[in-house]
Amino acid sequence: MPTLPAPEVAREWLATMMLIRRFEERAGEMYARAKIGGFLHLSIGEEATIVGSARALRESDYLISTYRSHGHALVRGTPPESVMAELFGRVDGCSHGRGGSMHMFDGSRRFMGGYGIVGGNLPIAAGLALACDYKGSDDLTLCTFGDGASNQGTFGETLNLAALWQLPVLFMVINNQFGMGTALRRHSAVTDLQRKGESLGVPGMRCDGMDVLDTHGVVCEAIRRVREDRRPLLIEAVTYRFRGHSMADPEQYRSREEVERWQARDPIPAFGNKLVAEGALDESELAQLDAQASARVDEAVAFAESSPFPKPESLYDNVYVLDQDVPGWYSLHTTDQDHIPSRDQEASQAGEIPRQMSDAVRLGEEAS
Amino acid sequence: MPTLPAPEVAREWLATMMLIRRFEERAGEMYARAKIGGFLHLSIGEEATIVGSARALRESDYLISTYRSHGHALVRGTPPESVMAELFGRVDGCSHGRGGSMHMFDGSRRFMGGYGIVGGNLPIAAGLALACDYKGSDDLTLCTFGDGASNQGTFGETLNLAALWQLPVLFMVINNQFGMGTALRRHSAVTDLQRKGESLGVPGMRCDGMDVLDTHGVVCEAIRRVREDRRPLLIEAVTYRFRGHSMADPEQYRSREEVERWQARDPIPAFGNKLVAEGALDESELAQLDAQASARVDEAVAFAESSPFPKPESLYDNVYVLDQDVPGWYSLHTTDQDHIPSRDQEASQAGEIPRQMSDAVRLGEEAS
Amino acid sequence: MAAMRYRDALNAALREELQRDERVFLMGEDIGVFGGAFKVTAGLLDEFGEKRVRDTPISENTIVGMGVGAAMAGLRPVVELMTINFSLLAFDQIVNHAAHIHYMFGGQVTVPLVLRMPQGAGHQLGPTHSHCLEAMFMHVPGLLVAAPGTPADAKGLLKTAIRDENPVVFIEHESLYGISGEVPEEEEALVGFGRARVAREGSDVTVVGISRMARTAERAAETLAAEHGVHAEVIDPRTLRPLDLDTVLASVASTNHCVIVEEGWPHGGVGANLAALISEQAFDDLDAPVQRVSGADAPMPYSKPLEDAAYPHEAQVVQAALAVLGQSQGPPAGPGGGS
Amino acid sequence: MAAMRYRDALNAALREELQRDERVFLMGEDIGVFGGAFKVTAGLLDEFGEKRVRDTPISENTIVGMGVGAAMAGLRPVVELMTINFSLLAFDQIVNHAAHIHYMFGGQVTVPLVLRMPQGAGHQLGPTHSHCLEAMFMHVPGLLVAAPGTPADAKGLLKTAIRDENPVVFIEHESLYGISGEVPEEEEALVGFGRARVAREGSDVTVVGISRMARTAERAAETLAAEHGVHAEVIDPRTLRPLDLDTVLASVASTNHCVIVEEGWPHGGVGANLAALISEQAFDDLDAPVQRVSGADAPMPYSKPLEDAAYPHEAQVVQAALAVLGQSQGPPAGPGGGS
Ligand SMILES: Cc1ncc(C[n+]2csc(CCOP(=O)(O)OP(=O)(O)O)c2C)c(N)n1
Ligand SMILES: Cc1ncc(C[n+]2csc(CCOP(=O)(O)OP(=O)(O)O)c2C)c(N)n1
Ligand SMILES: [Mg+2]
Ligand SMILES: [Mg+2]
Repeated sequence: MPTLPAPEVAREWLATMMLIRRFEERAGEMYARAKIGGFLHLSIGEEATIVGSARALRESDYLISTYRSHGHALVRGTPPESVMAELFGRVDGCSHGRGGSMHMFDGSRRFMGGYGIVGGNLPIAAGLALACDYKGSDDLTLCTFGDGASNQGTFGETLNLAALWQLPVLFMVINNQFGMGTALRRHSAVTDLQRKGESLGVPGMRCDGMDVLDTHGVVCEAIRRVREDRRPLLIEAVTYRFRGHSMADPEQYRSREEVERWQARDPIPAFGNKLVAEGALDESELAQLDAQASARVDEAVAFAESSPFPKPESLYDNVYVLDQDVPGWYSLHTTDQDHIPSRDQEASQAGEIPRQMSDAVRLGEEAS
Repeated sequence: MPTLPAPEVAREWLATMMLIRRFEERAGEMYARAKIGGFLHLSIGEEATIVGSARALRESDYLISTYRSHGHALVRGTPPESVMAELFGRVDGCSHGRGGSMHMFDGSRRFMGGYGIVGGNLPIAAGLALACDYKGSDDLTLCTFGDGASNQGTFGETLNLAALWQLPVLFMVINNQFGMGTALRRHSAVTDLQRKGESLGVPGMRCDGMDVLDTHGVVCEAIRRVREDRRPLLIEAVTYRFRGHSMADPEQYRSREEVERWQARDPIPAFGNKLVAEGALDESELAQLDAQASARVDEAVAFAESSPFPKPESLYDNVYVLDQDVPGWYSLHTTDQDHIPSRDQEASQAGEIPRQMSDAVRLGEEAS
Repeated sequence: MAAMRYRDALNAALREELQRDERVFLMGEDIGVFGGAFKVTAGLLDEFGEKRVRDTPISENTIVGMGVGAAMAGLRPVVELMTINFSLLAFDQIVNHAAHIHYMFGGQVTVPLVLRMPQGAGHQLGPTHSHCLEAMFMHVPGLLVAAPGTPADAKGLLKTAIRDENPVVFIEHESLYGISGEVPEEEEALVGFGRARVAREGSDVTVVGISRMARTAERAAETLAAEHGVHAEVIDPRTLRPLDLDTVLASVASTNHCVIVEEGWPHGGVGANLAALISEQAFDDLDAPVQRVSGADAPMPYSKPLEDAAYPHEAQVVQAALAVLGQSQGPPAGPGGGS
Repeated sequence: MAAMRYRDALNAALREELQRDERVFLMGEDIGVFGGAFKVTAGLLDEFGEKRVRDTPISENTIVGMGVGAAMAGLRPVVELMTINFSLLAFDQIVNHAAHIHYMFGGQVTVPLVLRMPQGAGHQLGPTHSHCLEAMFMHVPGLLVAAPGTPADAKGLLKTAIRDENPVVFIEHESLYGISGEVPEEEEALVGFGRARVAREGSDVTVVGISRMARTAERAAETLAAEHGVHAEVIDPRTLRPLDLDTVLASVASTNHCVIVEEGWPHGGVGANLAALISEQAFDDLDAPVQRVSGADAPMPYSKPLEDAAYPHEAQVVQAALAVLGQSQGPPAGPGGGS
């Protein structure tokens, strides 16, 4: 039974979990109001896995996650404004509106991104860890992914390589019981996921992903081992996603009772009540923290609303890092003569479109 | 200690190992004389893994292998003539000269092919096993691959799926100590390969791949279990490749002494001597069997030499199963107007080549 | 004929072929209990059971490879990749295996495998989830490639694909699933491969539209007729392999002008390929270069106005048609600009 | 200048960049102890040690992905895929990750990753081992694609690639490794991207050759001059992204005829893309349609006579040039037929 951290630390954990919860609830509402498009994968129910693990990191450690990663950006300190603006597709979004919900990023805080491809972040995590090692730092990388992702080829490949090269990476499988609508036992032959790396050379541990304290304790111990031994470990965090997989999910693959059983273990009230019980917080503070979280989310929404959409003419920005010295064209434009004002006057000539394609799309004439 | 099979069975095993050995030695010579092109991967030293395992199969079971599979064709009964003709790139080759050394095939004997892509055959093996199950037969699939292949994504993916769906497939990793020039401990974090499937839900066994008797015994037991329980198993066959990876390999990654140590355990004399010692065979029969193998290989070479090369105009045969009823073209021809005699007279016109490309390449005008 | 949504037409095709042929079965991520990410397989698990409708783990390369193996052993697997974006994980099994096995084994074995996958942008799914990859699949000999643009074609082509002996990459479009159209009711109303659909006749300009863009082209043709007196002939090739170039060439021979509309990337896209073929074959017929309208040569951005600017809309097609006819009227109206 | 083989020129480029920049390191299958399947990395492990020259397991998708991650963290990985054929296993990391990360994260991070891989037929390696896939890589925005045809370009472009901030797919050719050519001796003799090489000047016909086919085109040009009095201008684009179309267009403007030679598949190939661009841009300059000479639209067969018939040789290029000029002299001599 891990002991409680100092009250101000515990309070910060709770406040962050609340912020993530309120943020995502609001995001869900904004999605319903069509302020947010695309897919929206919420981590509601999984906040303890996020806060418990990320708070075991140093600032210089890397964190990398999946398409379900609003909370990962928030826990690393990315302002809610900037995460919400990303969901709204605005220029002030943390990926400048290019990535959306699935592709959050904040390199300045070493949150190395959310990734839309299941299993796609594992090799990248190993590459980050390799860089830590290569540079002679004692930083490490925490890589989270889902139970479903453990069936991807990259899982076996990356765990083997990380073990072989003794890379400082902590793999953390967020076992929320389902890959989309497919229950764990219907997608993975071995359901004791902490063991799934053993025959690949990566020992496992397990934590209660509904308990931020337990998660933090186990992750701390794992991180100590990874950092000192500079070898990978795999942690299974047992948790549950309270909401549908994404926003449109009739959830026919599970029963209401099952969801309620897990909701009874909601990590936020559980931790809040424990803090009250232990005298680290009183009831009124609890409500106050929650109100602060909601207020912060209000600000985030207001900010996102007021942030402008990216200009259409910025469409080609950052496709490439452009070298002013290169004469050939990088991109071929067929649909956007507007972005090439100098060519507008020729628009009435037959052959205009193809001509734009290579002619007009020189470096420096646009995009840069 | 498995007991010897009936003498005529033992003799057939020995004869087949000898045939494979002599066949491949000769193939090596033919390669040096440029009768054979491309890559040539020999299994010399690994014959016991081939014969010991394949002889545990029924005729209706599937066998699928890698680019190192001359022996797998031979053991299933594909005539040496037809394997050698494939190496020579002739029409009578078992893949009609299209596949070469890496892509042998004999569907009529349920040898479902050699595959040039490391790890590529594993999912296909699972698909074959699925078909066995689907059809309600009690056939199974034996899938061989190398130690290096166990690091491919398909390994983890396929083992999980096979375990989850309880597919009748026996995975057999031919641990010849190297993936190309990379020693086992330099490419796999777990070197006890029989264990490498455990955390994917596939239990393992090990056999001495230098001992045909042991290999056969272990594979028989595994096959019994796979067939009855209809669940996958993984066997590690510990063996050694006496020759270079392919034909051009300076073998700087291992010492002469290491090779000699393993050669001292050469599975063919080892088994031959055992048969003599046990009185199942006498010395002269040993020499006779070997002479028969060589004679058979002579015939194979003579046959291959006399078999014609495929005609250039057959280049497009079997790209598609053509449907006479389809008016659009399947293939675009840019380099072979010879194949379209009716167009020759137009060859002097500018625009001829592109015109051929779609015009002339109708179904039925060629290819079929 | 009955009005049917594209999604339901596909569902009907699957159901009918499952009923018709015991060897047909479906595999894919969340196609069973979940009913399919886009509900194309809804109801089929209940009707046909777990043997015929199989939920898989998330293992794209292996799912496709299992389909290859099962097809080689005489079954007729229909594998769903949840979206085309994930097919990139399965390229080895698709190209090195599915496409090549029949050839490399000298014709001894066939791979009658159908790989269904939806593509396309328009739902703000961002860079990793909005690809149109038909050009990559079309490039590979050994594969057939279908890209139905209507419910009738969705049904008719899918049934043909399932019965074909070759591996077929069957490209659906996420934005078409909800659209309705007339679908023949007879079970055997197949749509053959290699026959283009002339969606609309016209004599002024030939507009070729691929996948969803056939529809965009049709709408543009209406506007061209109504507002500009321009009569566009709209052609949907329906399959990119085999390709019915003759229908396109015949049209160009009479219109002398051609616009190709695709949603994918332009550099080495389907449009470039068709433009090359048309320029080669109809060199003397063309009064102006073939015009291409394509998706932007960029990853697909999430933000709505950017996404809108990154794939073609009617306005760009109208503009392109007018431009190729020398009737262009200045910069177009569409968001993110012109043709 | 010094005579150097293509393989050695690449080796020199790697050595120099490893020396110059601590952040540069190499990863790949058998590049260290084994010295590289094609010996391009020979000697580098001994010189730079295991930190800088890393043998990997056979895990293509993950090796590339680790390169992506390491590049994001500020290193400059040069990943070797043993051959281009195996890149099909890594398409997800190449397309969905390497190519898109800079864009999808709004430009906050770069992926200065080089993916080296040799392609090509000619060694009887059969269907799974003979691909030319430049068309697929060229199609993907976010990637740069280089395909050097000479030792000097091999060295100069590889050095540029390693210093570039973008992910570069660097396509070598198995049949070029052994050829020699003059290579500048100065370390800083880089070859910039987006500048075509005019391999030979001429006024009658423009012949564009890609990768190894630049050499084939050069040889054909010699024959055309010597035997037919035809002066071909031979252009090697060197990089397919960025693409120096101007040099090609300028040439076509003076020759009015164009042949494109590529080894890859034709349907949606590099040739189709260039033919489309040229037909669009130089519509009025062309006296005849652009001629394409390409690899056969088939998997690559193993048998020598079939393989020979399946990719272009000088004879076909000569024939194509004569055909486009209206001087064709009946069926060509080359094995497997025509121009
Ligand atoms: C390669 C790939 N295949 C399929 C998908 C579609 N998809 C998105 S999330 C998901 C389920 C993943 O489950 P899990 O790894 O357990 O993570 P969770 O969603 O539960 O957090 C699937 C199949 C995808 N994004 N990428
Ligand atoms: C996907 C892929 N990557 C790399 C190669 C090149 N290659 C051919 S064989 C081989 C080594 C394979 O080792 P192993 O699996 O142990 O089999 P062995 O050759 O020892 O029989 C490699 C790297 C390949 N053919 N396919
Ligand atoms: Mg999950
Ligand atoms: Mg091996």
